[in-house]
Amino acid sequence: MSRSFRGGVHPPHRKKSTEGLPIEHLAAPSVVVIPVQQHIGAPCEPLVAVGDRVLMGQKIADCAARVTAPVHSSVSGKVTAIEMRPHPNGRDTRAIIIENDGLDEKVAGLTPCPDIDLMSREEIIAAVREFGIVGMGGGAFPTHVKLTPPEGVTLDTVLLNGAECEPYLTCDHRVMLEWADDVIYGLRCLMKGAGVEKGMIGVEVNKPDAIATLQKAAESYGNISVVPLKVKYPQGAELQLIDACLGRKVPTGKLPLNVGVIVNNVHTAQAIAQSMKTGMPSVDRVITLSGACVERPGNLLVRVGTLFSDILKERGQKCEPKKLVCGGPMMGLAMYTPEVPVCKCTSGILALSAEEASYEEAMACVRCGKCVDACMMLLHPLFISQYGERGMWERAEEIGALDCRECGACSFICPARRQLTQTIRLAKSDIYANRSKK
Amino acid sequence: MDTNKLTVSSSPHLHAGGSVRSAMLHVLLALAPATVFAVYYFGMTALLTVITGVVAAVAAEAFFLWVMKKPITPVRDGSAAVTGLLLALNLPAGIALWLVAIGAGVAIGIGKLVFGGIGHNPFNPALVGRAVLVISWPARMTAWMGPGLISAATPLAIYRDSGNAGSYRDLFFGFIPGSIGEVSAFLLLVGGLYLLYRQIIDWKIPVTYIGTVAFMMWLLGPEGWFTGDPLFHVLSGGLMLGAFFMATDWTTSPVTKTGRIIMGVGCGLITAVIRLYGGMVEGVSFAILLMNAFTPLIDRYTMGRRFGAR
Amino acid sequence: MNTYFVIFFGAILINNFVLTRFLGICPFLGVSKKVETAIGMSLAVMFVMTVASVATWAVQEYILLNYDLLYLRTIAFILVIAVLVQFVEMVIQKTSPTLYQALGVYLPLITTNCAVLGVTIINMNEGYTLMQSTVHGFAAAVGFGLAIVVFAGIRERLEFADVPPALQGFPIALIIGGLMSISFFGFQGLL
Amino acid sequence: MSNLKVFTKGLIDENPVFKLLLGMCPVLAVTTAAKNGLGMGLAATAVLLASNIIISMLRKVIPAKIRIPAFIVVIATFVTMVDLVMEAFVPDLHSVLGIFIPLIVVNCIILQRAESFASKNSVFRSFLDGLGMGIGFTIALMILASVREIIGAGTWFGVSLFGASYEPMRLLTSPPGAFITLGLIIGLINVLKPKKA
Repeated sequence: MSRSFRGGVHPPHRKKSTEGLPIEHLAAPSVVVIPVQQHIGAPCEPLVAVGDRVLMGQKIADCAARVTAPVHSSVSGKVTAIEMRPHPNGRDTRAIIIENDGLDEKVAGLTPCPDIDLMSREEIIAAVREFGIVGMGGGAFPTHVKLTPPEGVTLDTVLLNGAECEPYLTCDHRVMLEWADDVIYGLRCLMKGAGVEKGMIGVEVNKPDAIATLQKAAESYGNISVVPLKVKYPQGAELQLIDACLGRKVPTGKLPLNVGVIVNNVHTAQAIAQSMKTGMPSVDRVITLSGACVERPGNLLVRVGTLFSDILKERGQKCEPKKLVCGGPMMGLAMYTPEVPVCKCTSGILALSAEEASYEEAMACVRCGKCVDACMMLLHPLFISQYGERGMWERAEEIGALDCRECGACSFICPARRQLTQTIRLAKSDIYANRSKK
Repeated sequence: MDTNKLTVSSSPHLHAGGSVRSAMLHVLLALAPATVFAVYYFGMTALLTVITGVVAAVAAEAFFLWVMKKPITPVRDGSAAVTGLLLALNLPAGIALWLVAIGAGVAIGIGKLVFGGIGHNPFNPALVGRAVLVISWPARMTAWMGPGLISAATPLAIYRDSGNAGSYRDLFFGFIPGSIGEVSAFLLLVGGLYLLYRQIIDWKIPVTYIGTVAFMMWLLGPEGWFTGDPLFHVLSGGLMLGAFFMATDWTTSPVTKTGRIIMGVGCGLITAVIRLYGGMVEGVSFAILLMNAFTPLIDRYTMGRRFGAR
Repeated sequence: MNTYFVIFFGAILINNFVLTRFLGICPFLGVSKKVETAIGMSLAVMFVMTVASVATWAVQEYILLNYDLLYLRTIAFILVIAVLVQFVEMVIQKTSPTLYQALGVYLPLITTNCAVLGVTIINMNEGYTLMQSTVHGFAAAVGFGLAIVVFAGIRERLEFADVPPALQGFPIALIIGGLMSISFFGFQGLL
Repeated sequence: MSNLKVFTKGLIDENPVFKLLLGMCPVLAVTTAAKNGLGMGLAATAVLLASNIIISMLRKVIPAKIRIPAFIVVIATFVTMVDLVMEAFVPDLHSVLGIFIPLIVVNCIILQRAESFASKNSVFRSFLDGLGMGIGFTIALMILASVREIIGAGTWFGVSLFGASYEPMRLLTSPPGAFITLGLIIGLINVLKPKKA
C-alpha cells in the first residue's frame, strides 16, 4: 500500500532516458566558478584572495552568522578572480573563480570522522557544518541548522526525501540505488545529530529497485523504515511527504520541526556519509542532465562550480535548446545563460526543446476548477491569482496566498494556460512588500 | 549556444497539454450519439435545428466580437459551437428555425459576450437562450412533436395528467416525444460517461443531481411518502442532458468539491419542486439557471480548510 | 397555516420584491458591490420591514380607519417608517454597538427604500391580517435579501470580467438583474 | 449656470434615468406599455414641479436638521393629491400603475432634486429644474416603454404595428425584459455619447 496526500497532478515522467544510467564521474573543468552563497541564509566572505593557490577541500569562504554554510574549493588551482557572476538563482552573485591545475591536490588535515557511535551529538552537528552540507534537493537550507532546533521543540523523526517527484530527474534514484549504504549511514548521522530514534525514507513506487535496495541496507536497523509512496506530483513537497509518511499536518505558518520532524534529501544524507567517511567536504554532487536537446544524457557526478556550458559541451547537443532549466521542470528556474555554475543544490540541468517547453497564449479563466483539485495546499489558485492580478492583496492573503508553495501543479493543469503559479508568486511578493511598508 | 534564444519564463516548464478548445471538442463528441439518434428519430428537421443552432451561435459570437472591435479569434475555442448545440438539443423538434437563430443570438449576446466572453458569464448561455425563448414564445416552445412531426405530449405531461409512466425501455432508449437532444437517456449517459472518463466533468454534480431528483420523486410520491417512481423521473425530461452537460458547465458551476455537491443537490431539489408543484412540467433548465446565480456564493462559502489550517 | 405558507414562499420566490415587483431597486443596485454589505443591508431591511408591517397595520386599523383618514395613508405610512427607522437606529445604538456598527450605515438609507413603503401598502391592499402582514413583511424582506446577496456574489465575481466598457457599471448590473429574474421564472405557477 | 442650462440638463446630460440612475423602481415596473410610461412620467413630473416650487419657497424657513422629514411631508402631500386626482379622472391608468403612484414619495429623484437643488435655488430656477428633470424622466420612461411595447407586444399606445402575423417577443414585457432592455439602452447611450474626458 503506497501512501499519498490530497491534490496533486500526474505530469509525464520522462525519466526513461536516464533512470537506467549509472552515475558517471565527469572530469573537473579547467575553470570552476564557486559562488560564495550556495545556501539559504547569510552569504559567506571569501577567505582567499586573487592569486592564492587553493587546494581541493580547502575552505575558501565562511561567515559567522547562524544560518549559513561554509564553501570549499572543489579543485586545486589558482584563484584568478573574485567577482560577480550569474548564479542559477537568477541574480548575479559574488563567486570565486579558480583555475584548475588538474592535480586535485587535497588540503592537509582532511581526516575521516570516527564511527558515529563514538561521536557526540554536538560533534556531529559541528562536522556537518564544517563539511558545508546544505539541502541538496533544491532547498539549500544549511543542514546543521535543522539539527539544532530552537528551545522547546522536541524532534522525534528524521525523514529522508527520496520521492523525486519532479519529471526528468533521476539523480536521487541513482544515489539511492548505488549508494544505499551511504544513504542509511547519513540518515543515522542525521538521527544522532537531531537526537531522535526514528528514521524514515519516503520513495515513490516508480523506483522499486531503490526501495528494495534501501530496505535491504536498512535491514539491520529496526528504527529505520522505507515508506513506498504513490507516484504523484508533488509527492516530495516537504509538508505532503510528512503527511503521507507520518500522517502529521504541519500547521499553517509552521515548520516541520513543529511537528517533531526534520526532512532531508537522500542525496544530502549520502553527502554527509561521504564526508564523514573521507573527511572531504561537500565539493561535488550528482546531477541529472536531460532534455531532448542533450546528446548524451545521464546522471553525472560533477564538481561544484562546473559551468552548465561546460557540461553541455562535454555531453553534446542534438538541437538548440529553447529553454535551459536548473532543477526539475516543475519548480526549476529557466536560465538566461548557460554560464552559470552547478551549486550544491543543483539537482538537474534540462536542455528542453521547443516541443517539450510548449507554450501557448493564456486565455480567460474558464473556472474549470482543475487547479483547485490539483492544489496540494487545498487552496483556490484561480481566485488567488485573480485577486493578485487586480492588486487585491488583502483578499489574496485572506484566501491563503502565503500558503502557496509554488509547486506549479495549478499552472501545469490549467486548460486555459494561465500562469497561475507566477501570478500567485507575484501576489505573495506584493503582500510581503506591503507588509514591510507598514 | 545562442543565449538570446533561451526562453526565460516562470516555472513550471511543463504543461498537461489540455486546452479549452480540446475540452469543447470532447463535449461536442460526447453529444454526438444523442444528436445522431435525434436525427434518426425525428428526421431532417432535427438536423436543421442543430445546424441552425450551431451556425447561428458561432456567427453571433463572431458578429458581436466584430461589433465590439475585438479580435474574433476566441470563436475558435469551440465554446460557441457547444452553446449552439446545447441550445438546439433543448428545443422541441420541428421548431421554427428563426426561433433557433434568435435563441442562439440571445444565448451568445446576453448570455455570454456582455460579460466579456468565455469564462465570465455567470449563467449558462444555452439555458439563457432557451429560457428567453420559453418566456417569449411559450406556445411554440411546448409544442412537442413525436417522429414524423405529429404533435404529442411528453411523458412528463402524460404522467402529470394521468399518472401513466409508459415503457421504461422507450424512455431509456429515447423512443418518446420531447426536446431534440433529451430523449435518449442511454446515449446521453454514454456521452456523460465519456466526459467523466476524459476528466472534463466532475462526477459530483451529475451524481448528486440525479440522485436528489430520484430520491425526492420517490419520497414525495402521488400516494404518500415513498410511493413515487424515481426511475421514470430520472429517465424523462431533460434531466440526463442537464445533469451531465449543463449543470457541469465549467464557468457557471462551483469550483470547490463541497460546492459541486451543493450545486447538484440544489439543482435536484429545485427540479423536483418545479416538477411536483410548479406551473411547468419540466424544471431542469430553470433549476440550473437558479443554481448558476448562487454559484459565486457557494464558492465563497465552501472553500474549506487549507492544508495545515487549525 | 397554508395561507402563511403561500404568502411566505410567494413573496420570496414568485413575487420576489426586487426581481418581479421592482421594489427596492435603488439599494439593490447601489448596495450590492460587496457580499458583506449586501448581507448587512438585508438584515437591516428584514428588521425594519417586519416591524414596519406591524406598525403600519396598527396605524391603519386604529387611526386611519377609525377617523376616516384613509386618504392620508401615504403620508402617515412614510412618517411611521421614518420615525421607526430613527427609533430603531437609536435603540440599536444604545443596546448593541456591534450591531449598530454592522447595520448603522444602512438604516438611514432604508427610509427611502421603496420596498418598505411598498410592502406596507401591499399589505393593506391585500387586506392582510396583522399576522399575515407580519409574515408578508418578513418574507418580502427575505426575498429582497436573497436577491441582493446573490446579486452581490455575481457582481463581485464580475470584477474580474472583461465587460465591454459601454456596459460597465449599471448596465451590466441591470442585465444580471434580468437574468436573475429569468432564473426565478421557473417558480411561476408554483403554489 | 444659465436658466436654459438648468432646464436642459435634466433632458440629456443629467437625465435622471439614463445618467443619474435614480428612481429605478417605477422605471422598470410600469414601462410595459408606452401609455403607462407616459402616465407615470407625467405624474412624477407634476409632483416634482410642485414639490420643487414649494420647497424652494420654504427653503429659508425649514431648519436644516429636520429638512429631510419636512421634504418628505411636502412630497407626500403632493403625491397624495396626484394619487387622488388620477383615481378620479384616469381610473384605468391609476389601477395599472398601482402602488407606484404612492411610491413616488420615496422616489429618489424627487428627494434628490429637493435636497440638492430646490433647497438652494430660487423658485424660478427650481421650477425650471423640476420641469427639465420631469421631462427627462418622462422621455426616458417613454423610450423604454416604447421599446418594450413595440417588440414585446407589437403595439404602440395600444395600436397594432405589424399585423396579426407578428409574434411578439414577450420577454420584453415580462419583468426580466425590463432589466435587460434598460441595461442595453443605457449601454447603447454610452456607446453613442461617450463620456467627456
